[in-house]
Amino acid sequence: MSTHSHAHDDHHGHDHGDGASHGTFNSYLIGFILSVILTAIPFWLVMDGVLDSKMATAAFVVALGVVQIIVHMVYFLHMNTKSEGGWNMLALIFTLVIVVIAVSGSLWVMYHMNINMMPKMDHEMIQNFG
Amino acid sequence: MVVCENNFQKLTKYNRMLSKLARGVAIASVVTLLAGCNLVVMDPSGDIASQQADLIVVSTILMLLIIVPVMALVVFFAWKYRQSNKDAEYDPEWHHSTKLEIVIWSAPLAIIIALGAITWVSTHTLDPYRPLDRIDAERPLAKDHEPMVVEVVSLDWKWLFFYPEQGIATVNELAVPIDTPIRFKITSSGVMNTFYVPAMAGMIYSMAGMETQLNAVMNEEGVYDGFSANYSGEGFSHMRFKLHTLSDEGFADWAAKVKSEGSDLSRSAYMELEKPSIDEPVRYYGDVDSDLYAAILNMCVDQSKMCMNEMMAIDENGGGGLAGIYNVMSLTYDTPRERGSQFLPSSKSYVATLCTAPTGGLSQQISSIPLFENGMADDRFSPVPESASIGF
Amino acid sequence: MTMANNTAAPTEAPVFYLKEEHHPEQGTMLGFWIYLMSDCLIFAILFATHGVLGRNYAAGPSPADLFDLDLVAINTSMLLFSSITYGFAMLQMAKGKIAGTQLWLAITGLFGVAFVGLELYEFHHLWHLGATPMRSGFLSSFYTLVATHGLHVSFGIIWLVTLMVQIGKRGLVPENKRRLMCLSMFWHFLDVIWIGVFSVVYLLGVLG
Amino acid sequence: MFSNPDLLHFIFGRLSFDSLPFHEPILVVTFAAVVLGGIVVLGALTYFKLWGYLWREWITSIDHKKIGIMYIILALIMLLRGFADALMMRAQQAVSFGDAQGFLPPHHYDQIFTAHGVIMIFFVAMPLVTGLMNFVVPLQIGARDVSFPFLNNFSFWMTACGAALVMVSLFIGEFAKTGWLAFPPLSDIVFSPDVGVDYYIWSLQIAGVGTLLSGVNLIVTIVKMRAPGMSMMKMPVFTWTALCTNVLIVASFPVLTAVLVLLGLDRYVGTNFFTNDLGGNPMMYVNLIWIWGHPEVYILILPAFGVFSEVVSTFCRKRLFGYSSMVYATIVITILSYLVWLHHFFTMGSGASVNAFFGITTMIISIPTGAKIFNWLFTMYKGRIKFDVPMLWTLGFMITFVIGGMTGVMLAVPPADFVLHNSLFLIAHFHNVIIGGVVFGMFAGITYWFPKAFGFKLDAFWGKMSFFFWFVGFYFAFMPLYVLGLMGVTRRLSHFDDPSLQIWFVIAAFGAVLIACGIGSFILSIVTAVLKRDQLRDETGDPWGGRTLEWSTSSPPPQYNFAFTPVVHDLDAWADMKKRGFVRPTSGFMPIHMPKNTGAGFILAAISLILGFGLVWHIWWLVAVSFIALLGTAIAHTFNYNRDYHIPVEEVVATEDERTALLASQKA
Repeated sequence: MSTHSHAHDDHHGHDHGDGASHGTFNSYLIGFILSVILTAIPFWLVMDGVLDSKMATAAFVVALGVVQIIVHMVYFLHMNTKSEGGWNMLALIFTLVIVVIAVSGSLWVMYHMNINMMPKMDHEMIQNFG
Repeated sequence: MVVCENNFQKLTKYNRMLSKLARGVAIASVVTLLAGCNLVVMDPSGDIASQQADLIVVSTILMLLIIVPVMALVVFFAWKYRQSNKDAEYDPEWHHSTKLEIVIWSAPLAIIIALGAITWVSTHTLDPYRPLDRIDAERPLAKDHEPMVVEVVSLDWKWLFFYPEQGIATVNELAVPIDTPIRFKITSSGVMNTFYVPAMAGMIYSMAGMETQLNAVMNEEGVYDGFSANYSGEGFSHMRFKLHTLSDEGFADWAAKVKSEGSDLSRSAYMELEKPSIDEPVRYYGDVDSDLYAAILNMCVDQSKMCMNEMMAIDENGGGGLAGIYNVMSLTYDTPRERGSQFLPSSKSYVATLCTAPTGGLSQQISSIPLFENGMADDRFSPVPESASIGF
Repeated sequence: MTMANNTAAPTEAPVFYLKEEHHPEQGTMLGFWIYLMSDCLIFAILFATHGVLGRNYAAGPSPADLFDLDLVAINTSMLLFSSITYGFAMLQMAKGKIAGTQLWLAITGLFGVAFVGLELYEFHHLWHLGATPMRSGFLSSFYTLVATHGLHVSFGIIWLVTLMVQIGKRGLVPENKRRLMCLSMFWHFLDVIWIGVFSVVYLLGVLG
Repeated sequence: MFSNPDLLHFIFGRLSFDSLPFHEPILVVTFAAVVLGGIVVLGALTYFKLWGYLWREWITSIDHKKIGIMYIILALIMLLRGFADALMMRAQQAVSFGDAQGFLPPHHYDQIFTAHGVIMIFFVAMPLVTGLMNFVVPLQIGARDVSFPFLNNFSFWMTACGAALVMVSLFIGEFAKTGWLAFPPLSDIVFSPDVGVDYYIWSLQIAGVGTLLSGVNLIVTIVKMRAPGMSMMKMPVFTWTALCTNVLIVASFPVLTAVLVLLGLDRYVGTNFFTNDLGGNPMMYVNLIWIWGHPEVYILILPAFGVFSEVVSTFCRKRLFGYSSMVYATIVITILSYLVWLHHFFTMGSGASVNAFFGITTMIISIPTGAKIFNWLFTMYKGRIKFDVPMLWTLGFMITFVIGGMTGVMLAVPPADFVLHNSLFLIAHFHNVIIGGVVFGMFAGITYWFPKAFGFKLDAFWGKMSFFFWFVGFYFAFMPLYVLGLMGVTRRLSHFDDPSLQIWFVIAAFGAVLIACGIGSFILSIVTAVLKRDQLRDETGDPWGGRTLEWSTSSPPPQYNFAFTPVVHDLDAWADMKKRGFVRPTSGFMPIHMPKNTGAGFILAAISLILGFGLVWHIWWLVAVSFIALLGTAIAHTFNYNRDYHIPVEEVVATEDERTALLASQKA
């Protein structure tokens, strides 16, 4: 590594150390095709009402969403355990843990509060509006 | 403590407390010093609060098991290994000891396991929603007993108590018979407060459109302080009331007095009462609109507003549809101005009631209501165009 | 006392400093990734809020009354196309081709503009129906979540245009390459968020 | 023209002559004093021609050491404001009994306790912590600056402008009257239509940007810029705690940003997130803000733990006991701090199982914390303890903090919390941990690293006075509050009916006066030190016999920190170097690559301040103009590619030769 022969910009001249891969044409294409498929299926499930059970449809939508997120992470964001010495992955995992805690915790806490505190609707009322 | 000697009337309690604290020898001396000072939290008159006070004592003792040695060691090590003490051993490289590490992790762990177990059990037994199973330590209650109900509303900045069984209501004065389990149902007219009588049981939030509950019992006759423990604005410091605990006959007399001396509490009287005011005197109501508490809870005292439970039932069934969009009205009364603000809020709206009795399906009802003719619609919205459809 | 306390010098004196200039690793990519993780938490909170308030229709319209999934599908495809076109821009950049990079960036930007435009059209339509964010808790959380994503895309477009100007002025210098890589992460990160939005807000919403 | 109300409203928004608090004599006097003081300072700056110096050397500086010092100066200034609020509260509560209403009406008192909380947490504790980390971390890891020096400057100015917006609220309009977390519905537009909550929202948003970016910056610095050989498990404990703190900042401040945005939308747009009507849910705000709020507590306390670890091993002249268990305890606390937030609202009415779960997770945190206390304790064991001022603070902390820890665990038992929540017991508890932990820790840290920053020690006599005043004052001020809490007295009251309580409040007020003496003594210790700086001078660079890398360079360190990047072989790198005969290099210097100063951060932050002011007062043209200016300046800044330079070798040689001569004269 030269030190001060080419003064200003040399410091930034070693991007190879960043460990960020740029992917290849094929990897982008695979990612794109996968994500089109993974987008199309849930839309189709919901718009055409393919499944009888709402729960099953919802479960599929969520599961496919998660798979698609992973596809994007791998093919577009080039996530792997090695980039930035593993720190990217560590940051991602930590964030996911916090996200899961915050989202599921909020839903859990708020569900209990609502159950405990919201004014009671008697069944008759629900039926009336049903 | 010289400062507390004016509290002679509490001496009887002081003695009772001493016997109670015989278990907690470790802190008894400190507490004795302070006991003359009406530590109402540690020396309450209701069974729930007594159990809570016991819990404070137990957890304190458990933790002192580790805190006291630590504090003593800090002082001892600081003294022993001071620079000038050349006799003390000096080992600058000593920095690890597996045995010690095990002790310093496991000792707190053991205490937390004990405390955690106590916490799990006591949190469930002292849950404010849980019906009582005893009047005090000696007197258990039958499983199917019906508690007396008192409905509590926190207003700006006063307390309103309904006694549905007696058909009376009071402002800033609460009375209950002793040794009778009571279920407080608590809501608020606007901002959050907490309903708290330290001598009786813990506190719980009061929130608008929601109902919290507190099951409690008082075991001694007397007059106790109650107040809001959650800051709620300008008049918060004066949001206090007295709790009178009476014998059964005394309570009956009191209720009769309220009934005869009190005025009417109709919806309109409530709307007047609801306006912010500070340091409100005690008031009695002998004739109370029986729907009023439910209307306050569901935020529909103003009869043009849709009640919360009705709204939630509609939401449960998928909402009010596109037509429901326009079923809103501007707020007719103006809380900010009453609060002495120099600015007006941006126009606030609320959901209007569905006037007809619910007979058919919701869509029918909505289409049958002349929303726009009777001036209920907010004029910010134009009526639904004939062709209003969602297609793009 | 400070320096020469070598009473017990070990057999081999260790090296205590570097003779040559030390270049610590570039931290920009990691720093930007960490920023994105914090942004992810903002979205997590908005999702949580939507999860809690998303069924509070206040006797107003529900997702099934309002959302047009065809439009959302078109919108989603805009974002997906922009993903792969950004990928192509990065491939061009890796080869050092300025014109190719600029071209693919421009296409990406156009897809981005189409996405934001469609979203604004949807908002305008809903607003015109009277389904404003003021109408109910559900609508408040819907507009906020979707518009926050849209705002991010809009800033991404501004950034993209700025970068195109900078590449035009200076070419693919290391700074610009690094910025392109940051924007790439930003852009693909927004895709990931959008997957959450269309799955949870639109599809599960319409499902009821 | 001026009679046209529409035009006036367009120009000034809701700002009017009535917004100026002429009816509050306290504020008028304060304002006069501030103006006079300001004129004196500005005049002095002009007279001594210091403007250029300030601009070049400080305002635009990207040197992490100067930024760290500026953070701490900001914190100390804001401490005076926050403490003035505290004194007024203590005075009001000591006199306002029965018929006496005290000197503060609720309108004023409610702003004071809100401002006290906001200022002390966001603009005293946070800048102290960030400032200390900024100054120390790069030195401790052998780096020349942080990863993103420009961002560092920008972060500082955003924090400072957030603080400035709070200060503006003192004289123009009013501050929030909602308590420091501004719970809706009270903070909603219906119940708080005035500008107070808007000042609250925008000052925290502006400062929050700064905090978040400085968090990102320091994480990357620690991850990427450690000296060769310094593996993660060879990092000094303070750097470890700084890393965990910044992880917490990055993973929690976005939550605050998001929740304040939602509250802002409720107030500005009329959405229904936290309203009572139309499907809003105020409990969600409480839930969300505590998801930020609890980690925030650990953001403050972890760096203090780091300081104590450094101080205790230095002044016991001994390796820290149980380094790895210290590190694991810190990591465990970092994760666990996200699992306990509900303990702040047990009494809101979630069921027993939810409450019990969060109560127990809260208690679990006390296990790693307890392990840390033991580690410090056993570091003292077999040590040679010097009772310098930093060590006094540490001992005071160890005694005081365990009490706060104990009362904290008591509050974590949900049924006990049902009687103690929102009481003065709670107030006593968190002041117990914040003063006994954070404040003592920061004072220990400032005293410890002051000679590194300025080249001379603080005056020890006034330092000790400060410690004893604070220590004793704390017990006088807060032990009565524990008692009052057990007597069923609630927080935030401006008036009491029961005269038997008064004596306790008088004792507490006396304690506050003692603490005031402590603050005064601390200022005196700085003033005296400046006057006696020649006697207190540290020419070795290592005045305490330190163990970590920052003590290997000169005091104050040169701009580039280290002429040669150090190579680390052992946990206590500098102690190891001293032991194994490190000889300081005196030749072979090279030019050093450094970042350039820039004014962009200051300008961006100043525009943000104007933007915030416009938003508070609904001056929409100002909002639009300043927003466009903000965007434009940010974009323009990215066109500056010329951000670094090399310090010429002659300059490095001159600096290092000077030090060589100084060290030689010392030895002679």
